[in-house]
Amino acid sequence: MDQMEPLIFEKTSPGRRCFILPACDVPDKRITDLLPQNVLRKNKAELPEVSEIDVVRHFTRLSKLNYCVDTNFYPLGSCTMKYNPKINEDSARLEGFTKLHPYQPVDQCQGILSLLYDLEQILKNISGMSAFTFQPAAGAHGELTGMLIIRAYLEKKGEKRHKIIIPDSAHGTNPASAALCGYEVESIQSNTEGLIDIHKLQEVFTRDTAAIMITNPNTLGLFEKDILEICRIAHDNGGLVYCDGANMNALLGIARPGDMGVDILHLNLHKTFSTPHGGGGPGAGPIGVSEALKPFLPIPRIEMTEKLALEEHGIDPLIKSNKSPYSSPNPSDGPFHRKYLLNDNYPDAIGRVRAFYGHVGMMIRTYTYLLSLGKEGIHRVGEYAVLNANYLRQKLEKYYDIPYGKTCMHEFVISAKKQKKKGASALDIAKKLLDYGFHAPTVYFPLIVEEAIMVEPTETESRETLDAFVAAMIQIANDIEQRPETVRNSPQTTPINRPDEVKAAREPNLRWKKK
Amino acid sequence: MDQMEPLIFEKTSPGRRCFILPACDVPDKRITDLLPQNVLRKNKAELPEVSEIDVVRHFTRLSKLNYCVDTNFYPLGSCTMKYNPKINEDSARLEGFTKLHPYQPVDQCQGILSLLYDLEQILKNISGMSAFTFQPAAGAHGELTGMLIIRAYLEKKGEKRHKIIIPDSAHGTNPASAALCGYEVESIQSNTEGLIDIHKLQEVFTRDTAAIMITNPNTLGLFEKDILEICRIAHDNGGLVYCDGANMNALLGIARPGDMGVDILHLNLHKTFSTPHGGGGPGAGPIGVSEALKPFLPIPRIEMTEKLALEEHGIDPLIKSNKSPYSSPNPSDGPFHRKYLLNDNYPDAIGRVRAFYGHVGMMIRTYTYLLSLGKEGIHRVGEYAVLNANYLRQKLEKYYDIPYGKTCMHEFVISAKKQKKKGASALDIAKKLLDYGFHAPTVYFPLIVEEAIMVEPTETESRETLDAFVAAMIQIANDIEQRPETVRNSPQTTPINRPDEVKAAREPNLRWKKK
Amino acid sequence: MDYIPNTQYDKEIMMKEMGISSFEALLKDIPRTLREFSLPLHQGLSEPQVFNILKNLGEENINTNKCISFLGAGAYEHYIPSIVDHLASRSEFYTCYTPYQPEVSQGTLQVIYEYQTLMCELTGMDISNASLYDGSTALAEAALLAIHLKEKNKIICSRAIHPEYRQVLKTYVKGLHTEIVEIDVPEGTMDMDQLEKALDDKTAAVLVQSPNFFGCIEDMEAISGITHKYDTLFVACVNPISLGLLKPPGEYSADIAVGEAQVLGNYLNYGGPYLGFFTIKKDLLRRMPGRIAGETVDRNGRRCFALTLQAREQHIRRQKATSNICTNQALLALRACIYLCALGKKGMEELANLNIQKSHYAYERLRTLNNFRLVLKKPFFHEFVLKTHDHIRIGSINEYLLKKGIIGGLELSQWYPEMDNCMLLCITETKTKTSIDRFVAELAQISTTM
Amino acid sequence: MDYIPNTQYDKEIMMKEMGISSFEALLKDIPRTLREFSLPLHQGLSEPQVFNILKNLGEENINTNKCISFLGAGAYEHYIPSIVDHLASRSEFYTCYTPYQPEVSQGTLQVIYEYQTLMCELTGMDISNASLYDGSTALAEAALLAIHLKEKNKIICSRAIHPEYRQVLKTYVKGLHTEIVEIDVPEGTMDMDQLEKALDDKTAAVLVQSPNFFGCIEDMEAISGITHKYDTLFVACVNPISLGLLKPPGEYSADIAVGEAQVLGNYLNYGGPYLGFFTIKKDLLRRMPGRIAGETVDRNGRRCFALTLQAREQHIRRQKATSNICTNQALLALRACIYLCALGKKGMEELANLNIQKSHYAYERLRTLNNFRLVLKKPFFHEFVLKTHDHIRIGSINEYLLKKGIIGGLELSQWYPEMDNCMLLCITETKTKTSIDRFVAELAQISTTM
Ligand SMILES: Cc1ncc(COP(=O)(O)O)c(C=O)c1O
Ligand SMILES: Cc1ncc(COP(=O)(O)O)c(C=O)c1O
Repeated sequence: MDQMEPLIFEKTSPGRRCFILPACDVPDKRITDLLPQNVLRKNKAELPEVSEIDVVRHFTRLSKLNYCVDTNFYPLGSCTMKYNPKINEDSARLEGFTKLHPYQPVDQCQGILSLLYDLEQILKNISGMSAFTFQPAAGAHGELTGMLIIRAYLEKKGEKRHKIIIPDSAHGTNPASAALCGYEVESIQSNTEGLIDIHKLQEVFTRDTAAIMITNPNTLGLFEKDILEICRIAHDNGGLVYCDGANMNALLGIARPGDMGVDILHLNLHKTFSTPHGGGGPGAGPIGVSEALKPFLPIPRIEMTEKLALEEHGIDPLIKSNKSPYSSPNPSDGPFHRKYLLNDNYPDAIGRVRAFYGHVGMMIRTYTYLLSLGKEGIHRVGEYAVLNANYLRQKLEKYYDIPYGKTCMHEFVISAKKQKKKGASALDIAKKLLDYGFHAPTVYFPLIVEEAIMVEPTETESRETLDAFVAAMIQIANDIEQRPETVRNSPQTTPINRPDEVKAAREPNLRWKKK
Repeated sequence: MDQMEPLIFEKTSPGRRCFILPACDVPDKRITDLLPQNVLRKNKAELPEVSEIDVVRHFTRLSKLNYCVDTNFYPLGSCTMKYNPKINEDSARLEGFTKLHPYQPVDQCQGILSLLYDLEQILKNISGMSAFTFQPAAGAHGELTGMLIIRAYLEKKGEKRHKIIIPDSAHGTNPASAALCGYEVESIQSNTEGLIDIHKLQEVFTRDTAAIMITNPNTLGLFEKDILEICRIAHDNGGLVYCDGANMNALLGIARPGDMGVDILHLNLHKTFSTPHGGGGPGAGPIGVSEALKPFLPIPRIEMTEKLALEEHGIDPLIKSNKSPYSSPNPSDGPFHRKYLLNDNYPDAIGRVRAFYGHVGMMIRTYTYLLSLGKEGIHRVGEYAVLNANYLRQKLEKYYDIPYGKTCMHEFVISAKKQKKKGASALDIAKKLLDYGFHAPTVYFPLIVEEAIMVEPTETESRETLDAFVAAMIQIANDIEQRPETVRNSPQTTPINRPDEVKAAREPNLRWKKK
Repeated sequence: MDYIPNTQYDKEIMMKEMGISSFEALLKDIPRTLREFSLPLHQGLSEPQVFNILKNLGEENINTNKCISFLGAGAYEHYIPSIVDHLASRSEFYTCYTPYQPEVSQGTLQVIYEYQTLMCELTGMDISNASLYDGSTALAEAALLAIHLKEKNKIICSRAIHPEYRQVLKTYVKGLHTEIVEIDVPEGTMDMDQLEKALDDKTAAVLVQSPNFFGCIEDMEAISGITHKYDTLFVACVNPISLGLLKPPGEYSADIAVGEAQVLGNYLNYGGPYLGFFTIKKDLLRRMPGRIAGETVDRNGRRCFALTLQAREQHIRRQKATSNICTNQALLALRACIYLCALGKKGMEELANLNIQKSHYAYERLRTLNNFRLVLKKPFFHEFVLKTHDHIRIGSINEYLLKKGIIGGLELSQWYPEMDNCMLLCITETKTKTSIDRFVAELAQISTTM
Repeated sequence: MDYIPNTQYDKEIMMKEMGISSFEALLKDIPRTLREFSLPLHQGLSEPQVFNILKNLGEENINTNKCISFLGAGAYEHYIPSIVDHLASRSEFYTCYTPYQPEVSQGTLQVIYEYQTLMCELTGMDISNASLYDGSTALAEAALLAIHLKEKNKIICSRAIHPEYRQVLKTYVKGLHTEIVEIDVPEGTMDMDQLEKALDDKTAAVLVQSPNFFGCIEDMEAISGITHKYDTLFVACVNPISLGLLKPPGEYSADIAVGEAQVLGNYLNYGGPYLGFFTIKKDLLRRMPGRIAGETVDRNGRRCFALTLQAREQHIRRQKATSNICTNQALLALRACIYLCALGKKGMEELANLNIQKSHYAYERLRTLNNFRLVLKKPFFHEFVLKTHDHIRIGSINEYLLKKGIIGGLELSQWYPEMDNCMLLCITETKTKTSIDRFVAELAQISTTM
């Protein structure tokens, strides 16, 4: 039913129009009377000439070539592809937010500022960190921001340290972010359990080490059981602990990085906090820091003129008055009873990591999500995420080799080594899953597992869906025993199969050109 | 990629919840303290127990099993499946309209009332009729309303007439509507040109005839060239002329039924005026009448306290002030400078044909559409609708038999008699088109054409799309020459093919039941 | 902006290929005189201009979101889950045609089949159709069905049926020489003696609404019993929301159950489009008006769905059809289907309960006011009638309330002259305790000030 | 409401099958001490309650729809065609993951490829990536590219580059021992002599924005010429809307062209998410940060699309990657792609013209006011600087305007102390003549009253 679609450029026809602008209602002068010839373009941009029905059909058809959360399950390890609540979209699309200009005076923006302020309070509670910034645009951006804070903190102490320690199981953005900030990266090998080797860490965490970047639970889905020891080692050596919080879903309501001794944590709102992935973005990577690092957070910071302790609250009356539960303890207070502002005045701040205040649209979705969840919801998310992962793990370990751990947190990693020998690689298994109507898991990551297949179900999948996925995986295991070529030749049911990536890289064709 | 989907009832699991209502904030009494036991239901309704992700995936997957205007061309004769502008949807979804209660006092509803009033002015202009009612919910409902008006008008004149004349080429709703109103239907055979036979009409249009129901252009896509004569005959015999305006698209800006002598006309907003079909509805079938029939229109009528002649207007200043061009000639006037009201006080009115005021949501879309089109747009719609139809007609007549007419208006009718003999019927051709990625045309209607295939392109399809459709039709013609069985066995690319309709009717299974 | 892709350039190419020099050549059948008219219309507008006009028109109305509204009377405000809009806005659902080509319409067809099942479960009836225009025309179609089936031309209906529904009924049966007898509702519900007297062998059907127009719950069991002493159909007009807890028509053996399903996930929309549902006992199947979807198998034996029993319909039967309906309310039925899945078994029960609890809370609070009286008798669902002290006009009360951001109840005297100074109030789950208390407080104000 | 389908019942079944009696058994690796904490959080809320809160928060802001706004300065108000929202709201686009599985992601991949093509056409550059976070980080990435490519650590940039962009640049190069030299902009555009003096063999890149922060159009041709006398990259930061008429970076041989593409069909959103675009000359391809989609063929030789040249990226190269970016702004790039198709060749030209015509009309009207001065020199695009008479504070002017439903311009002294009493005004196609005239009239008022 769904065929490939021509390029929009192949549908262009001279004179076709789609969106028509209102006519010019001021005297329409000759352009050269207003601007000198030499600032005008010589050649017109060859943009499409198409009608509205062309555009609508083109993108509607293209959309049908995509797999998405709204159609089925994504067992994508490390990506936390949970359901994206529709109400979050409604909130973010409210005109009161979408049509706000970032430079409107704060008096005109008290609603959004109080939302951001409240969101910071909630995230502090969930994570155990002391303060958050919402500037980072994604996880990797949060990592960079974290590295810059570490550097600033150490320099303030008059220390020049050059090294960041990163486990070999870490995500690629970790070393990339450290390097981007001018640090040398020292990779530390995981031990036989797939965890950080304390003794090795003792050795390598020298006085020249600025910090260790951990991921907890790590990318094998294992909780670093020596986490307290790890933090102690870092701190005893005058260093810091950065925690990649991309895997926070497993910890919601279960444990808090702040309590572990983590100094900096980034959160992926587009993972743990249900904002949609949008085909690759936008996400958001707010970072939380310990008390000591607060002064170094990027500017501006959102503040309230009146300090507010969460404990004080009676929340239920607020809900009834449709007031945000954190801003206005007393419903009789008007919206402006507390004044929110943007504060630039932090001499030790690292500066800005982007223009304006960050991905506000994602914050609105996250806030909506967290208002819905509430305390019990947050506990249940962590619990059912871990439950679902272990359920899958147990059902699959009879058929696939799972090298590390007996239980897991939010995800686990299969090694298809065995299957590879029989003629079907991790990639082949991934592709075959597409034929069975599922998205593929993450493959070949983490790098420490040969033929890695990384599976994360999240809490939003039902038992029935998990069972169906297990059935497909078992079917594939059998296929590999009996007819591995059917797995190697998959997928057969998709609009295309196995693009030639070598050709794509060798003869790059990165834009359409008129023949 | 798109597989069939289980029923939602097959996904139910005890205790699953989707939408959660706010907790009860008034004292929650035992229900039997408020209501007697005997008014309460004994057995619970077995509704699904599913979660939000289940519901979202279920309906998203179901949607993918549908063909629609936004994905491709519908050559559906008599249905005018034109593109449905998105801006129309935005207008109809504005809270200022969706959250209006029909019994709010008119003072609270001046915006919508002025919209409806203006829309009536525009439709009067386009059609040449003297007044419109928006109550009819669809074309057939408009026909019924029309029949009731005819009856009331004649009875007022003290005449009892029993007969309605309807051409054999008419749509099924015409005789059904006439019968519903207690009239006998006399069918009149079309002449060899596919038009109404004047001489026959002379004979049959007796003093006992209440009216003739014509469709102009008729369902063969032909303009009734003797229309003036037809109306004269009816009127000379004290009868009336009802015009089924489902085919109005061909006449936009080209000719006006009111000028032809038509007494009653219904319009299908879901055809000519671009409101979406919604998989079968809602539509809207407003009817326009001549001056003499005004008193009989259903109540309530929307009126303005101050008469308004369109000629007076300077429109452009209004646009700038974002005011509706018909209500407020003077931008300085506030919205309420003219007062709109609902008038029930029409003693001769036929009464009501539905509760409240009709499909207001469809009126809003139509009004948006007509504001966009404007005068030139309306002319162009008729022109390009006729152009597209004749273009297709000419390209196809070399391959298919088109029994009536040399040219056509908005549509034309093929007879697949020839192909039938070679082993593929109109139905087979229709199904084969599905394999070529097109929707099927209307088949086996009108009844006067054997193996009828009725094609209407509308003005919103491009030359390229028409050419692609022609190519598919030619391919099918060739398929029938060479391998008719491939046409008989189509479709092969759809999720299912050729449901067993006999079984469906013989062993009706009209609802799911727990096994 | 006219949404026409073809340009002047395309037009010329097409005319060249067609071998015509002027477009007029295609219009030769149209008498010259008909071609000469002027269209005194506005200039076409761009999208931003059009949308500005529409937004302003929308804002010139006072919508129920800006105020607290206590209006009901056949059109009701209920929470609509976000997913209803999201899913129903998929263009595969709203820009597709009637599913006459089942191979490319299984989505719509399965939705209709599921909708039919859900309506049967709610009403306890055997069979549902795919929808009719609205509650009023559904009721009228029920009467027509009875008249034709029983070949009798007397219809009995309660005066507590929605007044506009009765107007529609009268309009529909014009030309069928049918007598309509209305039964009085002294204390808000049907006068049984009058009913017994009115019933006879010439009666095709008895039509009753419950909860009725005043919100009162009728004794449907009793009425059904009395009706069925004759060869007469019992037609129940019900509110689907109430069926989360109230006895469904199937349990008091109604022959036909109809009603307005706007309440199931559809907006007020100033009165339309709405959703008429029509459900019946098995034996009436061949008389059912409107479309029906059924399960069957395709050529490869796969389960699938298709429109069925079309021999009843106008495009096959023409003047002998069971009804003239063609286009129906498919998209609103889809919304109802999504809505019922979203609320689910437990949710619909909780919803009915919330409506009852809140309306009864309001009722009790209002009872304490002097200057106001609650005139009709219980039991009621989520509406009831409030009578003011004679010298206070409903109109002026509502004007006062509007200033306080409250849209008051519906004045009844327009339809029930004997009920002057009465307003019909509706309290659904959308009214918080706070807003009910505010409403009561304002009325208390009035009783003292006016 | 927590969106978790599994119930307690499911949980028990699953635990049974797993042979564990308590959920805690799965958490044994977590030190006890970490399990003891309290979450002082609110109760979970239902959808209607949550949405009410959010609506109220939204309404506590004064949005640019309620007022006429003249704010620009890097975030711009433009008409957004209705179809952009409709198409970008298809869940296949917004709930799908990064297209690492091309077989089930051709939609997203083709969109990226089309977006890359459109950006190349608009900028006149050879290659575009799939997006970066925003304009400011795109500019910073350009500087980093130059620093690493040229192995030089001096960056020259105009002081008329958006102040926050320059702050981001400074933050990004911390730790790379890089010197940033800012060139003055005496009359609103770059001081050429200063530039010539500053340029040397140690300069990795010259960064210039045009139209710059003040709206002035820089002489990019000249600057490019001067820059290329050295082995130095010329980086242009441009506004895509302006490129409908203004000379594109490709025509003055910029090496890298970056900028903020929020203007292409994306909302203001109080500052984010926005869309950074990054386009380059061919020879820089292997240095390009971020994802790129390319055309290739599948096993059956069918044309298809896939992410390519991933050897540059962090998940392959780790610390040696060209950038650390992973998640980008795909959905906003989709919107930009739809937007550019909707406006098309002619539309983008008309749009640029409208912006120029209206801003120049406003400029001419304002020129007539005494008490105000237009301080910088032409040519400009759709922004310019208005200086008030010394004793009138910008703040108080904006307060006055707000009362009249107008959001005034941006005060510049916070970033440019020398420019006290100056406001930056922006006039896009969304401002009608009427609203411009009203604005001018109000300012006239002020000049007399204050
Ligand atoms: C473990 C881990 N760390 C970091 C990242 C990077 O986050 P982002 O893609 O939002 O930059 C990801 C996700 O891709 C991840 O899975
Ligand atoms: C010619 C004609 N008349 C009448 C109708 C009936 O209109 P509706 O389906 O809106 O009741 C139609 C459409 O189905 C039609 O094509």
